[in-house]
Amino acid sequence: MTREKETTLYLGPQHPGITGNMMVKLKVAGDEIVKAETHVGYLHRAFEKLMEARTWMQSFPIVCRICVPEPDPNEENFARAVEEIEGREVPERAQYIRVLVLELARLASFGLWFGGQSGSAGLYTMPQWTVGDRDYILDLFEELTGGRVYHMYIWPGGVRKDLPEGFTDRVLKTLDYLESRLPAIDNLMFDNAVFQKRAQGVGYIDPKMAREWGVVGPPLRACGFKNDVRIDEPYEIYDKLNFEVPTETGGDVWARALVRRREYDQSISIIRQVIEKMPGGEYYNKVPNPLTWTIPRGDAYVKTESVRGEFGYYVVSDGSTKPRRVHVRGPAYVHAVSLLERILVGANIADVSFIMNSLGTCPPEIER
Amino acid sequence: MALDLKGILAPFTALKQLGKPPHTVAYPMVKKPTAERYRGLHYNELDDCIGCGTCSTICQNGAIDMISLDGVEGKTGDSGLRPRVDNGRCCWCGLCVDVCPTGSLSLTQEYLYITDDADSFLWIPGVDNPEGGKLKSFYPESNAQSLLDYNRIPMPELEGMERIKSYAEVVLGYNQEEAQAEAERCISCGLCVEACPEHMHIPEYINAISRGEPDMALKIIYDNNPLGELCGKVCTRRCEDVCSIAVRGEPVAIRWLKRYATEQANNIDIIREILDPEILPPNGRKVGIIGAGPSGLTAGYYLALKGYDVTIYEAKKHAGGMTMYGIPKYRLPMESLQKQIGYMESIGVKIKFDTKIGVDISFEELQKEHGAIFIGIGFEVPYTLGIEGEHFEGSIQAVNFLREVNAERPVEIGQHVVVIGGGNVAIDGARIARRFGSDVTILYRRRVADMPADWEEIEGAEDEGVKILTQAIPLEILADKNGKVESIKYGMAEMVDDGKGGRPRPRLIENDEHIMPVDNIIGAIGQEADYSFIPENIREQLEFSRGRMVTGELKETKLPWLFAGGDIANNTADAISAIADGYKAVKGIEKLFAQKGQE
Amino acid sequence: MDKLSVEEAIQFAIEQEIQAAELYALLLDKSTDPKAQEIYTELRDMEIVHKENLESFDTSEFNKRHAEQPLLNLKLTDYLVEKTATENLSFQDTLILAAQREQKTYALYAELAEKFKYDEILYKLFSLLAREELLHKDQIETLYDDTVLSQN
Amino acid sequence: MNPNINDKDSRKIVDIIQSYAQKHSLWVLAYGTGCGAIEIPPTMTSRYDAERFGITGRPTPRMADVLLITGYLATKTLKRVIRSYEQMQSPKYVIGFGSCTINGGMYWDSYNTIKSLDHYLPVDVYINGCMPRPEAVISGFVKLQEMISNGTANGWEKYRDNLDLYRSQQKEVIKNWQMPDYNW
Repeated sequence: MTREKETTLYLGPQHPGITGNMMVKLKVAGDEIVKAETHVGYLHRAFEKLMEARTWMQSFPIVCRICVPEPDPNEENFARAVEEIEGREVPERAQYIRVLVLELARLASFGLWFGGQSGSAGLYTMPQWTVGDRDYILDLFEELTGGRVYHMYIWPGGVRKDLPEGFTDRVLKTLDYLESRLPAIDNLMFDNAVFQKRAQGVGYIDPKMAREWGVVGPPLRACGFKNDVRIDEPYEIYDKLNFEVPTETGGDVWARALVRRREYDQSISIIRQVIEKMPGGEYYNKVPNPLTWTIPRGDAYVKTESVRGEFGYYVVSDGSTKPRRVHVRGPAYVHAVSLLERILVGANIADVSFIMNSLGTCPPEIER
Repeated sequence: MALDLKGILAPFTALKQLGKPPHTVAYPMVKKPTAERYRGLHYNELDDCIGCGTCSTICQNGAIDMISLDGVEGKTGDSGLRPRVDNGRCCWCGLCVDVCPTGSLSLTQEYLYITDDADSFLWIPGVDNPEGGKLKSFYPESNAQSLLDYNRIPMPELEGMERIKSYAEVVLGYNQEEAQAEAERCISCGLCVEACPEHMHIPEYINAISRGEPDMALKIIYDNNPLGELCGKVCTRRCEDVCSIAVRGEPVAIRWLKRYATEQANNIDIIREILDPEILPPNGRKVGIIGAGPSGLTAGYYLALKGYDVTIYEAKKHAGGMTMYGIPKYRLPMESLQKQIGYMESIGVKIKFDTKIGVDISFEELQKEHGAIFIGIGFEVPYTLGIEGEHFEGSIQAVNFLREVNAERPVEIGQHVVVIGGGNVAIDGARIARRFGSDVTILYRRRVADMPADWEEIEGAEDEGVKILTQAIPLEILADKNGKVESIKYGMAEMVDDGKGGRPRPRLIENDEHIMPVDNIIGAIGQEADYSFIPENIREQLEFSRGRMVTGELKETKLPWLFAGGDIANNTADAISAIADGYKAVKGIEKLFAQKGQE
Repeated sequence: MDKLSVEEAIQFAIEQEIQAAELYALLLDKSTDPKAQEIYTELRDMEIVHKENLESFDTSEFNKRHAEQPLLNLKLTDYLVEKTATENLSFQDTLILAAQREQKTYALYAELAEKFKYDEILYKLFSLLAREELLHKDQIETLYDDTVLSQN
Repeated sequence: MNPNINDKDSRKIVDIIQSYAQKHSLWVLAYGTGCGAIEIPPTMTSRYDAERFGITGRPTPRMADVLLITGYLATKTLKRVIRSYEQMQSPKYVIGFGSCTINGGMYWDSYNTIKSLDHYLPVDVYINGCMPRPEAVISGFVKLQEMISNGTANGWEKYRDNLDLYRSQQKEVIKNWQMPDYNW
């Protein structure tokens, strides 16, 4: 085979296949990618710096903006970090509500992922279904928190408002509906030979490499590792729930898709358990006056399992009314900057957005 | 060739969708209502809003500024400003709603605001959506949902029946933890500063306390009030009346916090060490002050700091005026007052005790000796009840009664005592009488809500077992054949509105008279000043109105060298107003000397 | 005084006012208390204004003047000890004295109104004057309520 | 095109027909510039189905009529947005999404975002919200349609006429200006 002439190709930032506002600079020989270079910085808003100029309570509405498709782990993480430094107790009911919100957010985020993954393979029916159905979850969020996308609901000390009357019944009804849609989704996507063929063997991550590169979340579990923050270091009330962590060994896009598909089932089961076990009582352990609220000197690192993997917040307090430093560790930074460059080598141009979707790339969270 | 039956029939499965309700929201033909909690555009109940600006402070986007609106007037406890939201900044987080102390601000279910003009996104809630109140969606349904703390840290006090056994101070004071927790409730809106006659820097010293810096707080307090500890114990605290937290809860305990800060310095040396006052070298200007009450002491202190040669002439044995002789020791202990006055003397204020003007030294002499004179004599002469039988033995005046008790002179008082009046003096009289073991009843012409006395004082009196009989008008004092008070006749009153918006006035109901057996009657209906020490020729040049001297902005009278302050020159007659007068007079006196120097 | 013309009645009222004004002027002269002096000055000026009003009184405007103004009638004078006009009255006593004087004048006019009940115009005139006095008494009583009884 | 398109009397019948056609096929450039982009998929898919209005996404600027600025713009993105906008064919429209495009929004004190979009690009319609709901997005498009039919959506003409001004303001924030000239 003669080596074809190498061309440079810029994919993004304005490209319908790229999952957000970022760019991949490709060196291609024919259709095959020889070298990939990711360019980020299109969405940098300086969150970590902005929070240094905001009080603890003022920082709370801003953190959810870090990751747009799934804001709630950010809120939960920030709140938990603050609570850990301050030593503030969170009522049990609040913890249950938090898990309910986190898992609903996971379902909503999966809805987008289904659409994106199959959309990038040319299955345009899928986004019409799953993104449309995701809206029913957003309706639930709107009812619970007052916001559709940015909820600003989980805050230090608990949650902002109690569940509205009859809310859990409506959650269960929505879950039933979402479950009833799964056979059709399986039929179109997972049992679809075209999709299977398209996904198998693409974007392969070696298990050894996955460990070394710090891959987290579904991509890691698709390499055969049973790692999930919810099991490894249970937070909130995850240790009281009964659920499985699905793993695959393929390490490719197909394995990652299967892991996500099975996690979807697990999330539905978790929400059902949470609703069943939901205790009564307080939902909020009131914080002092937000204008003068100081957190004792100290630091905390807390983690959450978000839909794309482990999310971490490192918060430092110098004893004043404002955070001294907030550092966010998101999965997309590992997946979409360095890892993507590596696994794109050898793939086809058409695979770029396919692989990006399977890694759960979220550019706003890379940049912050 | 096999017929592909499945292939032919499968498309027809779509028909089963026919009966289902549509999944698509046919917006804008069908408008799906937003959730009951939806966080949309702002709405503000303009009448409930007090313009405290807390929403503006909390907004991390700088989206809210406070502007004045037509038709919204500033008044006590209302800055007259209203929030304006920049919808080009707002992130709909609703923190502003959660910290609104009045609950007037809310978010609505309305969210549409589409225009081609980027400059039109300034939104005055309540003005731009007057009907928004019907669509209110995001608002704290209860105080518990608000971010603010509406409950005061309770002040530890002696138990009611324990108190009447001695003159020990009733209020025990916050410890550091309690003070910090209470100080943290403050939202620094500053409405209190406006309400305080002396405009003390209230949010600043409260913030210092919440940071755990009582020394800093003391410095801030002494910046314009040299009797901070006195105010911390007995101030009428109009600041707390307008506290924005008080709209829905208990006001921040501003007075107790001041008390906490000032009590940390428990002797004169420590006060001097903390304050480290800068005393200017003597400038040779002499100022005479008549009366060592709060106004005179304040004027004297700040003048002395500025290098003036200040002498205060006090007719009695101790300084403090009505705060010394009129306020019971269980509210303001002697040591506390002595400490504050001792500190003033230590920085150079001279006080001449037992020196009565017109007796020990003539007014003319005083005038000759000093470049300026400040009169702060207070209201010491009580008004009489003006009813029959007042001259009988056993009918006394609260002011005299308190003075005798505070001077530790022997006083005798009977088993059944009636106190007439509803001011702080009456309550003090009643509570002191309780400490003599008497049964005390307060007769008051109006209702408890109309009482000018501090509500905490009224509650304290009730805790100590003082009975309060309201809407009762004393008509006549009856005596036995020895001329000793035997009983009091009183009639009941109905409350009538004077049509001018003032407090309702009591009107006697005919033929509804009662008689109560009593051993002592203590009158406390009000006091006036005694101006007889001022020579006739000077008095004629002064202006009086309703028993008070008319003074200007800087407490100057018609005579350029004469200043007046305290009860005789303001309508509020409390310690903090007196201090404010003294502080203003300092400026007036400085101005006077500056003008003199120019001539 | 069995028969009286309207003019004579007005003249009678004017004399009452003059007497009052003279009394207050005298007391003002003798008083040394600046607070009482202030009240005397006010009362004297008030009586003089009343006198002038009566002098220009036009019987044709009669009905117009009879405007209703609500009376408070706090009845303070009913139970306060009666004061006599002596030299050095205090501020408080001055007010009581004035209120009681108004009360007495009111009683006088009320009696006259009753007496001339048969003459419609005279009856109306005296009723009006009585009412006026009552209004003045109200004013003084309110002042007393505000100043002396500020804490009761 | 008639330069006086906003002068209603002088609009030719051709323009009216043209604007009628335009307003019913608003093709949107699929460029999710900021977090508001998350509400675009629900708007475009089955639940709110913006295709009912002829609104649909297009992959390249040359095919698109409408540029959605979905929220904050980092200065680095601004450069790409300007390039994309200049590549679009006239008539073209810009819709500003949410608070960030109006006056900086949440990121009003951030060093890396622009605060007022209309300093750099001619914005035809602003939609309020952080972020706007799909209903608000549709209302924004409806407003744009109205403006097209009465000839007031002429931001692209404003841009052409005041190119120097826009360019100078753009260059204030974009320091390394290495772009081909805007070629009409």
